Amino acid sequence: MSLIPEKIRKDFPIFRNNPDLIYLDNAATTQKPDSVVRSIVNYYENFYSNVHRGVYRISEEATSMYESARKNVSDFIGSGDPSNIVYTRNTTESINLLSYTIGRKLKKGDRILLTEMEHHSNIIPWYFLKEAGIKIDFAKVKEDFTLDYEDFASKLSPETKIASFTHVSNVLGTINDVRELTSMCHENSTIAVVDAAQSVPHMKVDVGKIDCDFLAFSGHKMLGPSGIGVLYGKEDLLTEMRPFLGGGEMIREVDYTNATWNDIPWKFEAGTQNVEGAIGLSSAMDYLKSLGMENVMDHERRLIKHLFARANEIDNLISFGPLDLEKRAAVFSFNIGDVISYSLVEAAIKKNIKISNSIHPHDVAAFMDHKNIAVRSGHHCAMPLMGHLGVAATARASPYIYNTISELDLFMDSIRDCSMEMKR
Amino acid sequence: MSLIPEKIRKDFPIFRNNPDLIYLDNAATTQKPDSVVRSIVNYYENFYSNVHRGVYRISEEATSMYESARKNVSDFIGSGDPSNIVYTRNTTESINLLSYTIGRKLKKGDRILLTEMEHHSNIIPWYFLKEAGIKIDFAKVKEDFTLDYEDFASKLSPETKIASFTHVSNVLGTINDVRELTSMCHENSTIAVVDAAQSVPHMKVDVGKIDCDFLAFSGHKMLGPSGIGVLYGKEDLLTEMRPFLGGGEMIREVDYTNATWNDIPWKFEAGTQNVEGAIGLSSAMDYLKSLGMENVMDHERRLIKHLFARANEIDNLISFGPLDLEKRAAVFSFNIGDVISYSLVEAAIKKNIKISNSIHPHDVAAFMDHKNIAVRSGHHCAMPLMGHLGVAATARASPYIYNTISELDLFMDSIRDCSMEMKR
Amino acid sequence: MTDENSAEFILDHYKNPRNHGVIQNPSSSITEMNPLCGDTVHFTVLIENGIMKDIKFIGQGCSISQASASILSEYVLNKNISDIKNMTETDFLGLIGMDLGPNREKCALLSLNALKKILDSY
Amino acid sequence: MTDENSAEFILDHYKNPRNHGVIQNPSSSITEMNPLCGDTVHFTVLIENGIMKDIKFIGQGCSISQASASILSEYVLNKNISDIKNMTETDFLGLIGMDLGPNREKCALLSLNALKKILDSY
Ligand SMILES: Cc1ncc(COP(=O)(O)O)c(C=O)c1O
Ligand SMILES: Cc1ncc(COP(=O)(O)O)c(C=O)c1O
Repeated sequence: MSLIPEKIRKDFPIFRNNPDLIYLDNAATTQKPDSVVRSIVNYYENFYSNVHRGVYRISEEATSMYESARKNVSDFIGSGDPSNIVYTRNTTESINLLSYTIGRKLKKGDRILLTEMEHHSNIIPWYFLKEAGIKIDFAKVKEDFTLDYEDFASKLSPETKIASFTHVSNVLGTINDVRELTSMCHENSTIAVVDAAQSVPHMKVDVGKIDCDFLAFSGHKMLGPSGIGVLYGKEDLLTEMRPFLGGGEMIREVDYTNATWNDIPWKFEAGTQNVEGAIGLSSAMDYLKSLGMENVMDHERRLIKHLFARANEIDNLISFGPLDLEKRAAVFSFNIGDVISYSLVEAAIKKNIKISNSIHPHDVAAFMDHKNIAVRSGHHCAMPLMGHLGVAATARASPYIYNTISELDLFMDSIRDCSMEMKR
Repeated sequence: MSLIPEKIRKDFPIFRNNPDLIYLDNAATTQKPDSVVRSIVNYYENFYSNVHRGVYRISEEATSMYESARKNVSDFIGSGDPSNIVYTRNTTESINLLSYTIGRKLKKGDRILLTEMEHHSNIIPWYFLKEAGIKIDFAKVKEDFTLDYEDFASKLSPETKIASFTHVSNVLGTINDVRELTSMCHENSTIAVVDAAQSVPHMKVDVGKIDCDFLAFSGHKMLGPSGIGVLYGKEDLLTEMRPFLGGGEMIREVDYTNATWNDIPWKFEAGTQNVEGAIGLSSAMDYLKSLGMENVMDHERRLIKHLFARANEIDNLISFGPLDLEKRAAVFSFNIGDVISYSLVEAAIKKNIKISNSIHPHDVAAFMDHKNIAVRSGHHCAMPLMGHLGVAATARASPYIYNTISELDLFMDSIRDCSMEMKR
Repeated sequence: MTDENSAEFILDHYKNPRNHGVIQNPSSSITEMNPLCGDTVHFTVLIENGIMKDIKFIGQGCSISQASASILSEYVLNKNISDIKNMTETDFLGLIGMDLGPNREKCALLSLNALKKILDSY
Repeated sequence: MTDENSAEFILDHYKNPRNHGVIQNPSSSITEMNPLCGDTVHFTVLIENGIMKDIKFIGQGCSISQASASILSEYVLNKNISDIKNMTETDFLGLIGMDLGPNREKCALLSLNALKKILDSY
């Protein structure tokens, strides 16, 4: 059953209020359907209270909403047991939680393996461990914009205690075979962490099948509110980990000298929780389930295929990412002309080499904004990858369930118009 | 101008939907007025997008909403400069941020001074530092439930690098003279951290006047949404601090070997922000400003005074907290009879001493729930203080702007009824 | 049992606890606490020939936790240890009768968990 | 200047940058980058007797950042250093004319900041 984006749009208040808005920045964050907004408002207007501690009715209702949301999250990613689901603020916090717990247990000389296509959120938390003498390796990205699995394998050294890799690149749209990567890690007794920020919203993800040790994602990228994210972890690992944040709720007993910790997952949820966040996320998952994740993926595949076809018509359009549809999610990074870094510009000018006239992605995005098309421009929090690609920045369009083929046509038309009008 | 709670209630959807709900658990979390709910829904329905990075219109609108909310927060607590305002999830995360930054810089043998009336959120983050050989001291609480300032002074040793104390106790309602405590700290070159979770919602707090180095509070305890909190810090301290969480937004530059940090406050705001949280918090502050914080405080004083008067009528009612109204916020912890800890029960039984018949606070809260009165029971995340008070737990009523004198009368009547019906 | 009847049943056990106290020379004893709310029960038992010959409890906590201890003690007295071991949480909650909701169920189950721990070694 | 006129003015400077290039023996030079978006400008200047005798720039970045560099270079050429130093952000934004919004204002101000840093030592 294929998605009908024209129908889906009707469920989104922002599109009813801005019928002409062509929102193509979904890899950054997504819009919210009525049902998600309503679930949050319902909590505020009828049940708002603290969870876990109140013996009064609305607090018991809130607790059961909060915990059944966790069950829903657990089912959505096939985790088996809700205790394996820790609520965090976002993917970034989930990965930092790991860096501050399993990361801090590493010893000088231990290594962590990442890939060249990681988001800053899956780089910086690990860089923090360099102070402690931990070494960071990066598995290479190949010419065809896919991960170099051989390089990954060869960098899995005996010292590699943790490997953390993205499921889908937020710049290239590359889909990594995380099941394969995890199994390579496990053969090497390496803990496998999956950054699923760009996959859980767009395809069926099953942690049981992937068999990863940890997996992180954000609610706001999948129709849910901001301020809520998830860290999935295998039970034995979560159980033996030290806590991350200290405070109310994560405690069993405290006196003036000592403290003991609560059971998982609450051990990792210090302080007053973002209950509306959990409720909103659960409602977002219900919405996606009603569409069917296979249908979501099919729809996006149709969109990216259409972009590929139209892209061929435009000279001077350079795009980044695998062309094999099986390995490609609906993230379309591109430039008009070669947007090289300043150091290359300088070198060329000094050598009196004429450089091709490119249009800077900010100008592309600003041009598109005048046509009510929202696309992103910049380094997409993946500066190292920008360096690797030899570009200063890119523009990026990332469609989702509510985007239509005709919107993509308008988008492609404005690339062409921009390329004409801004030509130097 | 005194508050008219009957009028204020009309602004709160939960009371329109449950006209009989007597909500007295405001020290845990507070209800949300229409204006706060509307500000969040407006963001979802008209401007939802990422902040700081988009060059398209709704993203620029969202950025300006997010940053002007910060300015509003800054003005609300007199911080002078919005750069000194870091958004966090809640008070708990704010204090953990400090423990993981300034705390990690302490050396073996350094000491941290707390008080006996702290919430777990202002204890456990500091306990984490014990591994590194840091010692924790607790300034005493006196018989009259106020802080022992002399003991505090005497425990400010040359090794005391940080002191962290609550402005208002969430169990006793004690208002501490944080200006005085801060000045004692500064004479000793000790960094002064104020846990303002229970003060910012209830009285005018001015960080300039207090002169503290850091101050933490939560949005959800002051009519705002969950998932948003604040850490105020002095500019030079924030500037020299290492970052806490790593990821997008807090970065200046990254390559495959190094990273440099963004300016404050963004250095501390890794990952996609809780923008709706910031917008909701700002709207909550607008609501409180429209009432006037002096009027809020006067109102609460009237309420606690009324509770004092009625409390005298009930035999067997034991309450905890200073009776001096100048030193007391509207938090009313109480028990019916002496709810002693199990170890005392055991000792008494073994010695065949008859113990007075008390009613457990959970039973009190459950009894009240049947009358639609929401009060809390338990240790209120202050187990060490419970031990100090020699109680297993207490019940607690904490009124706010929407609570009326007649609600407190019904509450007092049910204490009396409970005491009769549950008598053994 | 209607909810009202069972509320009275619980209140009765709370106000007039059966088997309250401590056995002097018990076969086993246990103190079990629910750390989140502080409810505590202490059981002493006398087991002879696979039979619960005597059982007493003391404790501190809410009415549900203390009444449940009383109800449990009365129910298991003179029963076969193997039968007691077979008792499930649902069985015990059925015995109590009232629908307690998730938070207070924990209070009720404290006693059963304590007793099961004792019986693990029988 | 209307917004439309100033948009054309900027586009003209972007497409036909004035003073583009590098001075061979400059009095001073500077490379300034906005790390958040990567926009970069490189100025070389020739200062004689307190006068901006020559100025050239190269760079990489969005049209606003590059056009601003061109507009600035044209404006300051042959002016007194002390007058250039007195130029405020508001003055310069006025020169550009268009209301840019907070994010893109930073792109425009990159050149001014770079030039001010050079002139600090004069
Ligand atoms: C004094 C005090 N400090 C800290 C906290 C923790 O606040 P939060 O749970 O919002 O982090 C609370 C409230 O629970 C409190 O009352
Ligand atoms: C691949 C990837 N990882 C991590 C993140 C960080 O997500 P968040 O900002 O929600 O923490 C993002 C999105 O920004 C992403 O695309």
